[in-house]
Amino acid sequence: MHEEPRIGVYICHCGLNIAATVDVKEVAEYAKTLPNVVVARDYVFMCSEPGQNLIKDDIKNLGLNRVVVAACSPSMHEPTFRSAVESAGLNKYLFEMANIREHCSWVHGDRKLATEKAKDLVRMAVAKAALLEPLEEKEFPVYNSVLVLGGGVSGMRAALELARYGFDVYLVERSPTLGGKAALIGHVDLQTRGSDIVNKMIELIRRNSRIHVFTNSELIELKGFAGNYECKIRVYPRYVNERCNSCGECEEVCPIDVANEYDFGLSRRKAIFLPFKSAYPPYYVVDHRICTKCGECTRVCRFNAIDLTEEPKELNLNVGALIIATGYDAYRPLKGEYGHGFHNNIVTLFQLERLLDPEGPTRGELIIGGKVPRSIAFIQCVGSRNTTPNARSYCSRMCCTTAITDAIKIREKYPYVDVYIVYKDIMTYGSDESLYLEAGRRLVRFVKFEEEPPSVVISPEGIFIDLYEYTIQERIRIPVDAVVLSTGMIPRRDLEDVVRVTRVSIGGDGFLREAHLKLAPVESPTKGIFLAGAVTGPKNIMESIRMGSAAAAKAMDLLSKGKVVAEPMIASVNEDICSGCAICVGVCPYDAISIKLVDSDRIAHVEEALCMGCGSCVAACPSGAMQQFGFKDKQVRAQVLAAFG
Amino acid sequence: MSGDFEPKIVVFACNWCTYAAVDLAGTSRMQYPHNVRVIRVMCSGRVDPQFVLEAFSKGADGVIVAGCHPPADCHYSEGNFKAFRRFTLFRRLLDSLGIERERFRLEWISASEAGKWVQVVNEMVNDLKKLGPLREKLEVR
Amino acid sequence: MSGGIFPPTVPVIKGGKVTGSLKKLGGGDLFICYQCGSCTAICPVSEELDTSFRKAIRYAQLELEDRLLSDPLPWLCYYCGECTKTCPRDAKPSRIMDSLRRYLISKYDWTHVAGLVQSSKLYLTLANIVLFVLGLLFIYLIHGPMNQEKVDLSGFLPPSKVELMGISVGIVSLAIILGGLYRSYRFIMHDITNPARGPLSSLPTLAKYLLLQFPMNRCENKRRWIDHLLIFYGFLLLGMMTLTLFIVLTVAPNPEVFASLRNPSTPLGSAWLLLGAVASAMILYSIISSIVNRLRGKDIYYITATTHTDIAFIIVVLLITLTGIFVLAFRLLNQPILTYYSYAIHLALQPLLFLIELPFSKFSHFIYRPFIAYFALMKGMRIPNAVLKRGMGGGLL
Amino acid sequence: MSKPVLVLGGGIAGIQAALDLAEQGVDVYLVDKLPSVGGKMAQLDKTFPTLDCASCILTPKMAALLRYPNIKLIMCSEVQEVSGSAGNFLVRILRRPTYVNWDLCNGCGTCVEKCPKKVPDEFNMGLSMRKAIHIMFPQAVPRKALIDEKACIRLNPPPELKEKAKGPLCGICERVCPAKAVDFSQKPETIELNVAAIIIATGMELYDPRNIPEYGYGKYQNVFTHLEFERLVSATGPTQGEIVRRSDGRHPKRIAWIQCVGSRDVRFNSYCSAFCCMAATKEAILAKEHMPDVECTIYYMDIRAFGKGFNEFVNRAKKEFGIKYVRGKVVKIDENPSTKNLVVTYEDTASSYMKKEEHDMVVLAVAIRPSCPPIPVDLTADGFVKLRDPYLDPVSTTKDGIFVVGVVAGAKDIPDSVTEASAAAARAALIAKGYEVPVAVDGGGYLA
Repeated sequence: MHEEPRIGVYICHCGLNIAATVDVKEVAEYAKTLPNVVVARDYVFMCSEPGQNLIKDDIKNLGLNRVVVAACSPSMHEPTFRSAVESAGLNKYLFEMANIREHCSWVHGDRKLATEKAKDLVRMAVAKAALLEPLEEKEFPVYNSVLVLGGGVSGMRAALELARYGFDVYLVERSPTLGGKAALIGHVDLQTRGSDIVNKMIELIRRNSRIHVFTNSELIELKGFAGNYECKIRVYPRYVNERCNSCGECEEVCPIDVANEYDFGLSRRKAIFLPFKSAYPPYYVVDHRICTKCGECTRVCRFNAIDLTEEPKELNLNVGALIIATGYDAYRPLKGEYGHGFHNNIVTLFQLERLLDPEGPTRGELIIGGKVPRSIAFIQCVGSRNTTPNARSYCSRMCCTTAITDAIKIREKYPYVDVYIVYKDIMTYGSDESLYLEAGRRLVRFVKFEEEPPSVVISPEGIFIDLYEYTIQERIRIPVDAVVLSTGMIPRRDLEDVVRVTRVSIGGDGFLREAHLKLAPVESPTKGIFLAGAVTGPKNIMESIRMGSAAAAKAMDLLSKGKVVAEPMIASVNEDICSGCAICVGVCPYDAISIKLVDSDRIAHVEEALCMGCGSCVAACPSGAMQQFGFKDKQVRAQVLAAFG
Repeated sequence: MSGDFEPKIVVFACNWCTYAAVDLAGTSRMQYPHNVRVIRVMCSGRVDPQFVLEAFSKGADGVIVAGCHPPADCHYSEGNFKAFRRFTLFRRLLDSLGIERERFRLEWISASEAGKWVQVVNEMVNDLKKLGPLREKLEVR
Repeated sequence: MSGGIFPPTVPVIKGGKVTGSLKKLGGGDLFICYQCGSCTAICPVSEELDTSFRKAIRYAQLELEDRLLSDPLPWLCYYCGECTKTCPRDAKPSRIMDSLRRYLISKYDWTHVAGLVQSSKLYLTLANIVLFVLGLLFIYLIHGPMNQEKVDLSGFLPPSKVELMGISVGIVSLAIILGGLYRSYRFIMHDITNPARGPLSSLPTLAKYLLLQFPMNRCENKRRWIDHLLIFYGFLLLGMMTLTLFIVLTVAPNPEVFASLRNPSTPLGSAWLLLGAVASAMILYSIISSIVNRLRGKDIYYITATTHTDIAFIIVVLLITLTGIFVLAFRLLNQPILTYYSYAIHLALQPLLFLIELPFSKFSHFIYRPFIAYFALMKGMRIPNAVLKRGMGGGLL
Repeated sequence: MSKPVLVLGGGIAGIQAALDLAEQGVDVYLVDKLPSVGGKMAQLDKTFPTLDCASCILTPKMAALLRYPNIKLIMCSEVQEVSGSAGNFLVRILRRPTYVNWDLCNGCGTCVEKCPKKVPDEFNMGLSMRKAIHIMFPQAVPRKALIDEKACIRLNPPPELKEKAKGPLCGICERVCPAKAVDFSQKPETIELNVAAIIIATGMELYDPRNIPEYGYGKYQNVFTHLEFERLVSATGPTQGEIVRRSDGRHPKRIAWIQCVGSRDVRFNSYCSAFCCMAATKEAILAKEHMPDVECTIYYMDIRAFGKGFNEFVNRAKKEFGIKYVRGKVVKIDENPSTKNLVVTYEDTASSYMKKEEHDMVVLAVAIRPSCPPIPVDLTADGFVKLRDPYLDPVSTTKDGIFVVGVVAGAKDIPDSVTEASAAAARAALIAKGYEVPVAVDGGGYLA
């Protein structure tokens, strides 16, 4: 198939690093005797400029078509020599390296044996080189647009960044409004309210022509590969159009009444409603899941803004990358967990946030059970850190800071209210520690428990928190008027939908798994799909926003060059042999392999842009139809055989 | 066994962890027996049991397949698991071929574990010296 | 998990009673404490205790009043200030201990005056002024002829009448103190049926704490200890002298002894004079040294501890001693009028000492500290300088 | 056309930022005051909570820097002055002499072998010796030799030798170097750079535990810092992973980790250093893996296990490895002069007793301090670089075109630093590629 190999072998002295223990001259002489070897030279530093020139000249003058360099580790200089070979007009994959420094001269004292081993290593390299084939790096054009899944702070942040970089952004939000959970947080820090941040972002998005917002929508299909995704989104009808001026008359007549999830159940809402004051798009929406189409609203609406005949729309989008920023769910305690559901004065942290929000159901007044409580206690780690049998094992990261911030705010506004924080460990990491100190100054009372969680006792005399106080080794009882359960974050219930469509993987804690926990926190294992915000695990608002920016940046890395380059040493199928057994499909960690029908034969097909070149499928293939460029069976086998003279 | 018998060992090292460890052993100038010949593959998951058999039949006295530590280290997220599954089965096969299990090792050596690499090689060489050449064995049968 | 049977728990007091008063008493940084235990760990006496200072602070944070009342701990702290130097949150634990002591005094005191004077400058000043004025008034009412030629104190103020005043003041003062001591005993022993140690076997410790002013002896700066000793013995001496006078006047009337005591020219008189001089010198010295130390502000104690009660105490004692000296001086210089006036003031100041300082304020420490240490020992707790086997009685409260 | 971007600091954050920029086709100057990139992470053994080794995941990134022709590494250099504004900064950088011509040096290390002068090795926190001419560490990038002028016999001859010597001393390295790269004539040079944007990633330095005399660091031999312990336990470290005492080289039987040394303490630094709890947990686990019979105790006040998988990690440490967590702040360490063992004094807040516990080795979780370069940006009260608006403009300093990432903007762990790095890179790239500098709209937000 390919022309007679003409191999040049170059032995590096690497100063004395190799030459001291390996007789390079002898090795070079030996190399000359090997099959297909046209020339063999040795030089003090092959990696140096003159060294590289030796190679280039020989390629030109002696018409070499394979090059072997015996020197240091390929991780060190393979790229160097590849580019040298390339600059001499040879395909850079027709190069092989023998590691006779790290693997030989540096680890063996005996000159004779080291030299012998060096010869073996060179022989193995030459054997493989003879079978090398030119590879070209396939390039694919990319779409200059990104799909951002989730309209919370991290999603909006990502969208804003991408738009700034000049990409078209499709911001797809499942709920009827942008803003996500952050919009519902009363106090993000002592100065900032969640809605402040959200409103500013929404304002920017509204003004931005490159960002296309789809609320009430979800991703239902994703095809293709990094840079070239085809996705389908379904847009559910709002039934209310922009003619709506939020007069709210429809709301009054609507017969359907449910708990308002935008107040975490603190208030009720109708089937037609406005999620919250600063919602975007800024008009009413009909909850298509519960609306009975009774038509009351259409009758009262004076702007005939309501049209109950609308149908769900599906539209196809072509995007280069996908950012998943679908966020989290607030942990909902079981009925009876810490007395939750047994008493109106027991609320969750998220409900408290609504209470403290000037736009919340109580206009920011701390009114629980009809009046301002004289004493209120936060119970930390509710649903987190294995405190209770059904609690998650992880720490939810934001509850401590949020609770303390709220405590300070409460003490500021109602100095006569006793505030207790019942905690396990206070997680005010980094500079948030200052909040902890401030809480002390504000006379917030901290109570520590350890293994045994506190119990909330509801009796005719009132609510009590009974616990074993760790630092005084005593059982104590705190009578309180209200209890706040500092509930943590859990993976979204509908995360499976996202996973099913995008094939990203879920980690042990139920959140999405990143490509690398430490060094690739915003990349999913799948090239071209990025993760932002609490979808990978609990984050506070600031961290989520940063992740949004980072995910956008990663998408930019991928798309900014206008093309994606596929890893050349990838798997490929010999369609003549492939039996379509599909073993490889299951083996591939990147879903790069699929079975397709070629004139009614089932045949494995490798999506070149998706393949990362691990070779698992090759090893798994029973028929040998699957091969990996650069590591074909015959090439590796050649090395094995050559290992013994 | 003849004392001067020098076993031949073929090593399939994954590019990301073990090969780097072997490099590190070099840069840290550790000394170990010369009997090993390292073949670089991208991932331990790429190693086809056939290679191992081939190595044995063509004169290797021992074979090492080495990759990244499970669970987290694998560059391809799960290649090392595949290798693990594959070669636990493969071991059984060796018995039926009359090849001692000591002649084949599946090792996890991370890029920083140059020390472990050296130790593995030493152990292997000693074991093989005890066992003697594989060739003779096979020919005896 | 909620509801259910739950073993009897210590109720946590609502409304911040304890912490409210502690704030007034100078323990304002109470809540900054994040319970790391540095104070206990660094404290020179903790090794000899069954409990920890940090714990007392938590009791206060959590309003566990009865825990505080039954805890002698604050009295075993002698304000060396190590904890305040070590506290990572700058919560000034020693200051909190000090405020706890004041709080406890106010709780021991059955007249509830202590709380007022301790927590408010105004009340303290008022109380002092009122008493002083009353004293003067009384003296004005009882005073006799003022002999211009020669000093005649007995003439000016008939000793019998002065006695009357002295006795009444003494009785009231004693009543308050004893009441306070009794209550403190009840508080500390409330959960103990039979003491771990007999009153007698514990006496040595009481003596150590009372007569040697333990555990002050451990202060790095020994001056504070010496000051305490001096002032204590100074007043003790004066007390003795007053008692003697009382005896020779009323109990076993002996005019000539009395006369000779009053007359410096007699050997007995000069000795008496010398005695008085020594006593006042001791008091004067300790007071001045404490002033100097406060002004110098070297020792952490003097930097952080000073409150209005300290200042009042210093002023009162200083005035009393000085006027006492004046009386003596003017008498020797034979300045009748001046003598009379300074004597009057001197006497009028006494109630301040015996009706405010002694029962309610600074001076009461001298009484409470030793006795509460004594009670603690009887309770079976380990306290500094009185090592007791652990585990005895309520030893491990 | 695009203007270059300056990345200050070659730690993991700086590396990530540089790689991202290069990936986007922007020219990058990566400046670090040390001879190699890698930063603090290069000194770590393993990373929590996955326990995968730091160098395995870091060194490929370091090597990758060399693959990009548009990344220029400027080592041994520090910023002196920054002027100009977004899109057009003028930066003056001072480069210390290495006395080795790095264009010729290929890191063969022959000179290092032959050099006669030994001094403590900073990379190993002084736990081992290195030569006067040295390569920072085996996987250093760039892998070049340099001469420590203070240690070098030639450059800084000891007086007694100087007298009798006629002509220059030593100079062995110069003779043995096969590449003829050694050059004693090098002088400090000032480099002027014109860059479009600056990314500050200068990271942290450790708070000097000597400021807390109670802990006796520097006085007692067996008191270590986190980073020293990392080197000890590291397979590439001075002891190949043998955990030994400084005093007698024996394996410790009881090791104590003391948390919040200089952090969460208004006397020193009131902030929390964020990663120490997990670092201690990890090190305790590593110690257990190295020496199963070792007794590990961690003295803490709050276990800050807030990150992904952290709490699970701590649970593992407790259950699987039987590591002891004691709640109580250690106030002082005393040395037993005969055994060189260390007695820590603390209150066990779980029993309210003051206790003294003896250990063979103590590791201090020393606080971090931001190491801010001399650049005109606002700092927070704690000395960290101030963010313009953490919510609407996450990685921008108070000065347009200057971005900040990593620990220098606040204590955080590796993933958070990496995240910020990518974000900042993209921002800087924009400016570099000549998009007009974004204009602020109400509330610090920015229009795309």
